[in-house]
Amino acid sequence: MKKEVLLDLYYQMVLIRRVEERGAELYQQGRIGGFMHLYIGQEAVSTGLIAAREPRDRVITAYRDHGVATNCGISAKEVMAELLGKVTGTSKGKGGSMHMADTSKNMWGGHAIVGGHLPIASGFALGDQYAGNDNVTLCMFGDGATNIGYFHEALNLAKTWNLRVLWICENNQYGMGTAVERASAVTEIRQKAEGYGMKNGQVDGMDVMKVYSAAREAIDFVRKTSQPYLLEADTYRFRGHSMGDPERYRKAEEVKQWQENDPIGIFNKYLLDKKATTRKGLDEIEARVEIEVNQAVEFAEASPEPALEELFKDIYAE
Amino acid sequence: MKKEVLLDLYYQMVLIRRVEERGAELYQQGRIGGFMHLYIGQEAVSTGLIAAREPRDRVITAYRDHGVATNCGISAKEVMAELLGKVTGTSKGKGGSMHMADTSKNMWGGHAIVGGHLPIASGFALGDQYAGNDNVTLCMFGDGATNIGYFHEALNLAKTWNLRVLWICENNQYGMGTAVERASAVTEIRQKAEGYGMKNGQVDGMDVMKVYSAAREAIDFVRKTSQPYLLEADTYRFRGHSMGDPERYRKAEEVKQWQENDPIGIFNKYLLDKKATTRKGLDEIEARVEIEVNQAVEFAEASPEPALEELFKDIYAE
Amino acid sequence: MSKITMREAISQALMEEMDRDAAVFIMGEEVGVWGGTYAVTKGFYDKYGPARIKDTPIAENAIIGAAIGAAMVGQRPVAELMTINFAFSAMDYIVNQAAKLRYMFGGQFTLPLVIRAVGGGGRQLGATHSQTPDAIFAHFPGRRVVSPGTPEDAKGLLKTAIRSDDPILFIEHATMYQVRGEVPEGEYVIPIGKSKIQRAGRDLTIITYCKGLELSFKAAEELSKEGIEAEIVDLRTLRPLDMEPVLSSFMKTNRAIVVEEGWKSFGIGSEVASRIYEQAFDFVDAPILRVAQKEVPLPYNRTLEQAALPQVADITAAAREVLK
Amino acid sequence: MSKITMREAISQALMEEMDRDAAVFIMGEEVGVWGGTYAVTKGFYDKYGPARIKDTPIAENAIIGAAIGAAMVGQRPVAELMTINFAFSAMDYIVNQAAKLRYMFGGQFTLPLVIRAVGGGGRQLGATHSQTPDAIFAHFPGRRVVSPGTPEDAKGLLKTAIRSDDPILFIEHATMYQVRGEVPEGEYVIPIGKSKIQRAGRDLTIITYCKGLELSFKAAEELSKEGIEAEIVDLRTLRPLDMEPVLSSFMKTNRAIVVEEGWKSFGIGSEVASRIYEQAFDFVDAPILRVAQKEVPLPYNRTLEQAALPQVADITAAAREVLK
Ligand SMILES: Cc1ncc(C[n+]2csc(CCOP(=O)(O)OP(=O)(O)O)c2C)c(N)n1
Ligand SMILES: Cc1ncc(C[n+]2csc(CCOP(=O)(O)OP(=O)(O)O)c2C)c(N)n1
Ligand SMILES: [Mg+2]
Ligand SMILES: [Mg+2]
Repeated sequence: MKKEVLLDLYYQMVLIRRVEERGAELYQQGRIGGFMHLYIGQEAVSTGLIAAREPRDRVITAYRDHGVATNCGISAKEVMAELLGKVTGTSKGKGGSMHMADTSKNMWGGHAIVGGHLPIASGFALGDQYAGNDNVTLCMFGDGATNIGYFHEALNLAKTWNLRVLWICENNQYGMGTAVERASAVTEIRQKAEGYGMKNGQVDGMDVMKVYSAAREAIDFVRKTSQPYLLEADTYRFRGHSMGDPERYRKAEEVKQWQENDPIGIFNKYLLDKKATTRKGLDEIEARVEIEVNQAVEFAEASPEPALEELFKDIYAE
Repeated sequence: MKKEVLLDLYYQMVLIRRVEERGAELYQQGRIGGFMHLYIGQEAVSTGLIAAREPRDRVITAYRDHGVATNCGISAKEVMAELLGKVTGTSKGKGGSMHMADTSKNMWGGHAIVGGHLPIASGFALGDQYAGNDNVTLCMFGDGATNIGYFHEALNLAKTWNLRVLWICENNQYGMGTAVERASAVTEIRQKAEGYGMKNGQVDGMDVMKVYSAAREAIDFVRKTSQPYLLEADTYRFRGHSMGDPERYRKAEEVKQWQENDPIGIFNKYLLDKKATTRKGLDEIEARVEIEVNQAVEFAEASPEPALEELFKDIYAE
Repeated sequence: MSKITMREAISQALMEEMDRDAAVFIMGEEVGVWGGTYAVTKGFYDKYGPARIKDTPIAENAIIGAAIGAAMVGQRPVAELMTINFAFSAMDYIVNQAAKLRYMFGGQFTLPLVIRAVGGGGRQLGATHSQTPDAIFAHFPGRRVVSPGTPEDAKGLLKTAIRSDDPILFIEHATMYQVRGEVPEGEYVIPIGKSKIQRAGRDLTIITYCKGLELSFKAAEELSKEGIEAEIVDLRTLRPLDMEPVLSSFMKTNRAIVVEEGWKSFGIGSEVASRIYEQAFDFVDAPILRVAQKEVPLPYNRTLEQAALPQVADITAAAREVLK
Repeated sequence: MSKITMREAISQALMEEMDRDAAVFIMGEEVGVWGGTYAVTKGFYDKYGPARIKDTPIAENAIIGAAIGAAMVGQRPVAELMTINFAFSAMDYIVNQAAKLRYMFGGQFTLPLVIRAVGGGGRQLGATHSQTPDAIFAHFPGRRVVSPGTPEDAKGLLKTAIRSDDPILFIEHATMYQVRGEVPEGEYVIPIGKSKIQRAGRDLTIITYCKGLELSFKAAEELSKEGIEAEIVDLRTLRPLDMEPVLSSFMKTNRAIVVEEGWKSFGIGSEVASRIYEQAFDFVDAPILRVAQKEVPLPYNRTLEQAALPQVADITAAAREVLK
């Protein structure tokens, strides 16, 4: 991988982190409403994954979607504006934190019904198959989402109909407060693919380079064979499930241990070890991100609220 | 197995066949309404399975339920009366062909929403676990039913919570007109259990003795380990999916081939080979069944229709 | 005009639109090899092949969910629910995903999806398989609900639905596929969201749709023998409700009954009646009556089932009552 | 009497019934270790342990389906849907299985099941997570629907629901857990299926329930300043609807508005209004008005969301209108 590409990955991961840290502050100040789920700790998954796609490949994910949005090329400005409910946001302020999309960038949204977007992902691939192209749909979801029927129906359809979907399970060890083994018959989520005779793999979700390679391979497989693939990325969220999680379900120690595995830290070390850049180079990225985030907040704050007529718009196309 | 027991199994299988043949006639005459799904061809599955249960073990199945009903000890009279919509029927004439139950015999009904009864079966086992007993729930369903989300949620719950359910998939090769491989990612249904780390097995569903042994073993396993088990029984329905199936989806030849494997014929031969009885002994059983079926029809015909007030009864207990 | 059955009308609409637009395809349980459980798509599999006539697994969420996805990326799926009772097994897709996705993302894409579903009681299928729950789908904004009562309307409305860029639930009735009616020769479409006066009258207004129309026609004939001329307004679309023909008829007759097959409480009749009172209060000469299903799960037994379903005699009785 | 919050009232009801009857247990997402997403079952896991407080997978069909099964074989589960929006992911269990199984099998067993679900908008959760779709559940016979508006009613009705041998959907409101109200000391229960006059008045009748009650109280206070005294009838149960207090109030005031948080079309107001017209036609002095949610999916933006939700000002305006 070229240096610039590596540094861009780093930049993307730092951007996610800082956008969300600022988002958390604004939330605490009551300036963001609804539910907000931070991606902090999981940045390597989406960053590595989306770097491996072609622009024509579609991405769809759950409500933990800010990082996915910026990875797909949505600006921090638009993300921040959506968080503040402004008309300049990704979804005109109608979607909020959980519903960011820009279909022109093939980011087909965050989705808040757990597992609900999986059949829709099969549908994207069905649409592409019908159109006769070989686009791949990248569908991301949590470990908890693999217990709902939607998962089953979507995977079965994809395998039976040879749909080009890469299923990416972000196993962050918990669905809200429920540890994987308390909710799922198998703790290695990839094993669920066996029930569909579906090819599958597992990857360290804290290491962006590993995610990138695994995703690259998986996407190639899907595109070439026209078969779905289930990739499990082991990861961890450093923050609560959403803002205001009492976090009674896990020990501070466990969190600390994972935090020592910070995906940004790991990649930072990798870049320095590989001499892809210097500490100064990384600091510059940090500084660039800080400016970008500040500008995003300014932009969002300066943006207008949607007009009242917007309430009745976008329900129907006709 | 004792001779009487063997002959009773034979009697049960013949009873199913003749009750349904008569039912089919009555249906053709317009005296039975609604949907009616015949079990003809699959008699060995339910007969062998239910013979292997203890009376305290609960049974629940789909709409193809006449045989399951009589195997559980519901009389042909009550089955016939239900088919004719009479108040003396299993369900007071309110359920019809698809909804026969007698909870006093631990037959918890035929159920017509495909896969819908699977989570309910997990619930029976949950109730038993909560009560502290080791009853096993026997839950029967078709191959087609394994593609719906209900299947997934029910199996995952059963495995995660250590519920005593024996899942029996009657793989009769088709869900209505759709061959297994056209609807399911895997054609061996038992493989789906792997996705739940669930013990599983497969059995020739045309051979009642094999079904009996496999079921016996599986029930023991479930009772002792408090773990669910998925048993796949390969079988075939000799008739259409329900009355009035155009049967465009399978070749007459295929049907003929399976019919040569008639479970009653196989067992007939087995009994003679083993000298468990004579041809005359078998004929006597046929004769006994004929009388029973005649009496059942007479009973059903002579029974009254439910009174009009019944329309408003049984909705609530209070 | 030629006289065809409801089945033929729907079948023709599907075929004409498939021929017109390559983006249209059909998916659902038994739509292909079997030929459709109600034989509506008989012959389609041979004509269009498996790519355009897709037999699905029994997985209602996958059927509607995947159809939504395909629609979002530019195709025009017609997804079939074998019966509307199985809509409950895909409810989130019908009331959340199909109805809200476009709005939630600020209108970034269209969602040209038709969900066909057949409902209705009267065939002794038991409580879970005999429902007419149309009202609950009409409750949710974001997805239109159409339910025709004649072959002409079925064909014209379904064609419009398939051409629409928005999600539409299209509800048919299991006992009406053999109903015959005149259909215009050649291409035609009928706008969605327009009620229609199907029978002119002067004494009272019967507001109804789908199966209720068939019953109401019969009731009107009987009433006519008594010198009572009922005007019948067919809603045709349940969301959005077009009250204009209802109100103009009512302002003339001043008396109305609403006829529907589903349960009365929180049904179609309550909404229509409430709107008439709100919008034509000064014209109301008698309470508006609702003829609907008794509030019980439908039983298998034929006599009981028929006792629960609205009958022609219930309509004529209600008509006489409002005219008292 | 002591003053407690809605959260405490519901929590107390659950605890008292769990203590009273060993057959009662709770299952749902995050009811245990987390302590309930709305902290209603906080402390329960420590007190009762995992056998009686069951954290479930995210699998709404399994949650309600398994609870139905456990109820059929003699237990008394209280199954929690994290929010009522996820009821659509378990719809068949709510409208078919729970509501019809007993009937379909001729009354062979009871089905003592309580499904608790929290609904309501106003917290910027977006279109799929903010719904008040109560009317659609009330449409189906076979399962009662209860939705209290005060801590006293919540506690008394929930206790009755848990003791009932029939399935009951118990709907709470996400923004009302902090609402405080007087609750009787000691054991008490409140019958299901009884509406209640929560405020006496003479000029008009406001019929409402749940969140609508809170809004209506505020509206009534404002109206009182203008000399208008509204009588407030709280439905409390949506199926079956108890019209008696509604009608007796209406026969006194002759004017009514119905207030609900859900969408207007095919909602609670249409049913209540239709019944008033049917049953008290001669007492109607003005069209009955419905105050409800605008017919849009709820947006995230706070200003827009509030514009879509019914407000106190909408109620006072409607009240003045019916009194014109
Ligand atoms: C159908 C449905 N049920 C429940 C919820 C509530 N809920 C939101 S997120 C969540 C946990 C999901 O866990 P997981 O899939 O592991 O994703 P993570 O939050 O860990 O990224 C739950 C239960 C929901 N949104 N949708
Ligand atoms: C949820 C749902 N979807 C569709 C149907 C219609 N349907 C009834 S039986 C059936 C086929 C089921 O096949 P399988 O499970 O293999 O059982 P079999 O009939 O072969 O015994 C279908 C699609 C239904 N009853 N419920
Ligand atoms: Mg997780
Ligand atoms: Mg089958």
